[in-house]
Amino acid sequence: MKTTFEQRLPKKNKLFIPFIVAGDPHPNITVDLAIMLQEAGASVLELGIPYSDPLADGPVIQKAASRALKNEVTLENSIKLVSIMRKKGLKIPVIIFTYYNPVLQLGEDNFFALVQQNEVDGLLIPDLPFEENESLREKCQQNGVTFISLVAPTSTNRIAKIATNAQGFLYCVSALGVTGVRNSIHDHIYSFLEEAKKYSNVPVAVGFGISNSTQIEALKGYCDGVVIGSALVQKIEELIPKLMDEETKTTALLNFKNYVSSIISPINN
Amino acid sequence: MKTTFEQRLPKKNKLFIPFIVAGDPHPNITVDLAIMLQEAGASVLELGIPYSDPLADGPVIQKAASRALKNEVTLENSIKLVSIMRKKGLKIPVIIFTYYNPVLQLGEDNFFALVQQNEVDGLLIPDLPFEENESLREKCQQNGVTFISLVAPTSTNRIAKIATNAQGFLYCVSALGVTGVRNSIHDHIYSFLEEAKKYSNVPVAVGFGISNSTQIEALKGYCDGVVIGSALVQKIEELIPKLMDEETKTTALLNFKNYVSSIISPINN
Amino acid sequence: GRFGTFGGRFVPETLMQPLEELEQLLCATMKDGEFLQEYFNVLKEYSGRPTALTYASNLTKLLGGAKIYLKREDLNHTGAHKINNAIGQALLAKRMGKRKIIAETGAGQHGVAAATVAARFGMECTVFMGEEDISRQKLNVFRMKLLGAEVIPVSSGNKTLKDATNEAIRYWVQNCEDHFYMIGSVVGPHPYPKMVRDFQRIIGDEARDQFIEREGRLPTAIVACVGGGSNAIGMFFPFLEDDVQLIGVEAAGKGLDTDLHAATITMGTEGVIHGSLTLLLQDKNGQIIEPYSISAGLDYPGVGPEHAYLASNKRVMYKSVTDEEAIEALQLLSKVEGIIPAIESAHALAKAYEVAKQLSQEDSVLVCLSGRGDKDVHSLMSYIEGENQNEDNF
Amino acid sequence: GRFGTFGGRFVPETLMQPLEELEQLLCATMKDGEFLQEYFNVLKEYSGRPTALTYASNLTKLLGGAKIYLKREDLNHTGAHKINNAIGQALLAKRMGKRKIIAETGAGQHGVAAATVAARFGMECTVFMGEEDISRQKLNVFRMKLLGAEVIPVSSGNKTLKDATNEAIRYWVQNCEDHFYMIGSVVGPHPYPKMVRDFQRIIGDEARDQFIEREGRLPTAIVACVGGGSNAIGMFFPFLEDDVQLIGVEAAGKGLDTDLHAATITMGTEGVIHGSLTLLLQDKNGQIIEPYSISAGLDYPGVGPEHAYLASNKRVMYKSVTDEEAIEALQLLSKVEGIIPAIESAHALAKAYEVAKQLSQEDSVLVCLSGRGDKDVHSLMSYIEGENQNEDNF
Repeated sequence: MKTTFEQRLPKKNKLFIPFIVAGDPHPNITVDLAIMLQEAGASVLELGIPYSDPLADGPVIQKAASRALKNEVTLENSIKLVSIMRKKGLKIPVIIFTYYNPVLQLGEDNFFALVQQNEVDGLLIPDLPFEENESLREKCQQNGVTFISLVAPTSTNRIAKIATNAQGFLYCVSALGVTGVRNSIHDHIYSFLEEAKKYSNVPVAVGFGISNSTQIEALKGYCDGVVIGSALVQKIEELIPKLMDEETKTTALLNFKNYVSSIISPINN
Repeated sequence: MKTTFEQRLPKKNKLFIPFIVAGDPHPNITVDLAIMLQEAGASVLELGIPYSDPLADGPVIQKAASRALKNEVTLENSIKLVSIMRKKGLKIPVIIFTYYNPVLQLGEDNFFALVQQNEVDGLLIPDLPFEENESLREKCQQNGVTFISLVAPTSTNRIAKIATNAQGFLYCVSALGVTGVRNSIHDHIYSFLEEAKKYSNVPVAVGFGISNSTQIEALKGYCDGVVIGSALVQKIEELIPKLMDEETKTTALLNFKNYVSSIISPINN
Repeated sequence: GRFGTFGGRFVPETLMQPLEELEQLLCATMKDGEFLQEYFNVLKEYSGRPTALTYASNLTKLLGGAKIYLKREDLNHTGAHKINNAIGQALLAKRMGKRKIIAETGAGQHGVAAATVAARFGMECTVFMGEEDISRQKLNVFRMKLLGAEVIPVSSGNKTLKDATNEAIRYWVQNCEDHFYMIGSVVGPHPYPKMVRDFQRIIGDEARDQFIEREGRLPTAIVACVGGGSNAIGMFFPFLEDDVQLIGVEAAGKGLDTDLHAATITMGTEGVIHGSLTLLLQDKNGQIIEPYSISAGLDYPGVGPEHAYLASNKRVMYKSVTDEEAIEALQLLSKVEGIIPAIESAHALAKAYEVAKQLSQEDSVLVCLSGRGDKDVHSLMSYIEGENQNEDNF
Repeated sequence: GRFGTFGGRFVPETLMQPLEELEQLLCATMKDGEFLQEYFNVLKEYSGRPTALTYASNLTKLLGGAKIYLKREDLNHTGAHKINNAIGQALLAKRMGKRKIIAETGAGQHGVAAATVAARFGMECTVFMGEEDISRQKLNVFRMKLLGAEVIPVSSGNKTLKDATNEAIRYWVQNCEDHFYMIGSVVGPHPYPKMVRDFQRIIGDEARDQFIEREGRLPTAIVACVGGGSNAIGMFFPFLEDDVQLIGVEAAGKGLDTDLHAATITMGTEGVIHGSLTLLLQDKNGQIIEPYSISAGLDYPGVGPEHAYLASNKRVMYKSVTDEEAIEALQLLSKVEGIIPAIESAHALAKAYEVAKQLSQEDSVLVCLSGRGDKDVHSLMSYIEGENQNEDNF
């Protein structure tokens, strides 16, 4: 039986996987942004849950999370946003990107019930590495939820076990460090990606620090997709005044969509 | 051969030994004050040399010393003041009251030369106790200078050796502590004075804390004289503005003399 | 990597390999006689160990109950138990060939300890410190700089210890290949809580020998303060199998009935913080709550996972003490024993007084005096003089 | 009561009997095994002795000359060697049945030590401190009060240490029957210089044993700073008969060619201060001159009479070091060894570096690190940040 992730995944040569923070700058706008991303060609949406102590995130996403937390955004109401997105026409798979603690506090049963009620397809927990996620991975499987795994350049002899167990797509962290825009991509990324592809049964996507089309051009021959987060969140931050004003909102959303399209143009060529 | 101290000492039943600080408030006035003290019935003058670190003095004399030091008063020019006093008619013995360090810096030879040139009769060094003063006592003897010794209530088994070696008069410290006005005199002063008299071949004078006629009345039966310092220095401090003004100086000096006479009246009765 | 259900390694994948390497090295190293010899030598010849065990005779007489003994971690180089761990980790980093140290600090105590050992072992040291803490602790910032460390201001979150730790971990993720992260307490992902405990157990090992030498038996009770909990674990660990009552003391701040406390075990719930599953102060959505205590060393929203475990199996009793009680305890020790303890340690003292009074003169209470109070004199002055306004007789 | 021609008892007659009693008691007590046992016990169990002997390996390598060893008096309870003496005198006062302690203090170090032992031995403590120093050292004043001492502001003279000492002596004259005067250095009337030396020689005794154990022989040179000179005498005394070069370091302040220094032995002349014949800074009329040093513990116009003697017979060489040189030495030790020394001790270090550089690698230099620098961090910050204004890289 196919997972909802597989069912909803568009047939594309290369995956474009954008990340935005739920509730930044406002829950309603997150819905609009999701639609824009789908229109710009997104294959999967990573919906980030704002957290007080986001260990894996750089300053751009930290700031976005702070903004969202001021809007009283929680894991629960973030998941519920997905329902609204679906109603507005979002077809692509949605992955909930959350730190482990909010899931723990919500409770796994509540979590899976909400995920199913709201048509969420997958789960990514950046601070729940392979050794800590076995039980949750199993529950995901039982609940038809795709559990996304990460490998990092430091994973070395861990790559095999993580990649062979990967579902949905394998998230390859392109560089050491937290999320954020970077100017250059380290050379050894290529051998790392090859290693990941060797073991993975699912598409291999690269993330962390990808912010422009030049980078994508350089990487696309070595991977099956790219994850773009901070660059988008940064753009959203710049657009906040316009997004929050009913009069300029439509233009701002279009501006966002055009920006996204321009970055990812190499993917579609 | 009689010492100059003995030669100059007036024949009196009880000795009145006042203490003033050289150069407080001004060297010229010190000379005038000395004459006043003689007129009021002083038997011996203790002339205090101002010092930066007067260990045995209370706040009244410390302040007087500070005032005098601002007038650049030194051991040398203090001794020279005695000459001037003599010219102005001072007949009574003069004791230089100084801490040891100024004597040491001046040099003993210089010191004795100055003492003889300026008709000084004695020396009292409050921080040069018996065990430390043997050599200086001898030199005093050779130079005809009377070395005044002190005994204190804590001297106990030291009283005998100090008292038997006393010259001029034996200075009995009436109370523990530094110089200064005190309200009451401790009871055991009487047995202490008796002990001192037992060993002393010279008059026994009481000092430290004597400031009024009541105290003198109470003590006079037990001693041969009294030393009065802080009370006089305090009075001088009060009179400074008047003493320093040529117009009021004479009145102030008379005021001082009357004050002294009133305190020591029991001695003369 | 667990203490019961607590502990673990809740960190980004990037750190898993470095943590595994560290764990393997640690495993080998803690059995390596040469390494241990060097560690003990540095403790002795550099930090001045063994620290004294002081019988608080006046206090004992005054309270009228059990004998009170103080394990004097305040006599260590840099003034607290923190240096034991910093020395251990620095030696380990040296073994790993890493010459760059990352550390987080709240009030600056661990930062100073890390900067100190970095200087001593010829390493570079980068200390993350919240902007709020930097402005409150200028002297410690200066001290770290004097020791050659770089102090990085952290402006995220509440700009205090929790955020400095987040930022240190992020920096570590980015630089884990050549940097060693020197955590200051028994917190963080496995093997940190175990490693820091193993470097702090010297407190309890020494105290146990000293106590037996002096009293011919074990103490009735042992009391230590708990923030992250490194001095407490260090003191308790060698006594876990003994018939000795163990009491950890948390900061109750302005009171457990207010929001202003740091009583993680008493009031917290299970969750993940800084890479470890433990008890912590959080809201129902799992967002971490900023704790409060007058003691900068105790206002941490989490607690070492081993403490969470020892609380769950009831081997250690965890109590709490308010700011006010701690300051009173500090004043009493200063006045009757001539020892000004750190405000952290004063929390342990306050509870120890209470325990001692309830015991008999045959009993004895051992207190971990984790640090000296010099660092706190300034804030004490504000607190006490603010409180007494026109009184002069505190 | 003399060291050569120096020393003696230049005090008011009132104090002679108490001083004689003290001398007799001291004579008997220092041979009394029970007393000594108690003294050593308190040093061990309360103050944490023996203090460490630290090999400054990085410094040695950097300077390229003799091995440098540090005797770590900074690790004592209250942070300096002062406590050794305070403990000894408190035990002596206890023997004499005196429960009231008088002490003078400059920056507050000896005041804190005196207040500390008074608290520990259940005594009352009155500390005399110049008004000027009180306003500069608020934290130490607070610390003394916290320890239960009464701090009496002294407004005479320049309102600093010299005047506080005068006032303490005056108070003692008045209260000598039931008060014990606890002098903080090897100064004052006999038997104080000898007594304080005997209570400080533990520094040298320990260092000698430790050094021989580590190096199998004696050091080539020993360096210590000299204000009143108690840490230096304590360190030197057990080596006086040995073939070891001994170097005392005075504070040259802004330079010996200015009026702003405290180099008593180098620049002073014979005279009497605080009851003792010694070398001191005075004008030609014998009025004492206020000294200057950045280090509050070294700016004393006199020096212990035994130092004057050891200078006169050339057994010890006395040198001087400026504020600037001391601060540089302090910064270097902090940066390469992770030890922030007191500014006083930094004077000894500056000279030790120089000496070590001139010696070979076969030689070794032992430095008395008399105290820790925590107390100085504030003034260092002003000094260094004032100096570097716009530079960030001190």
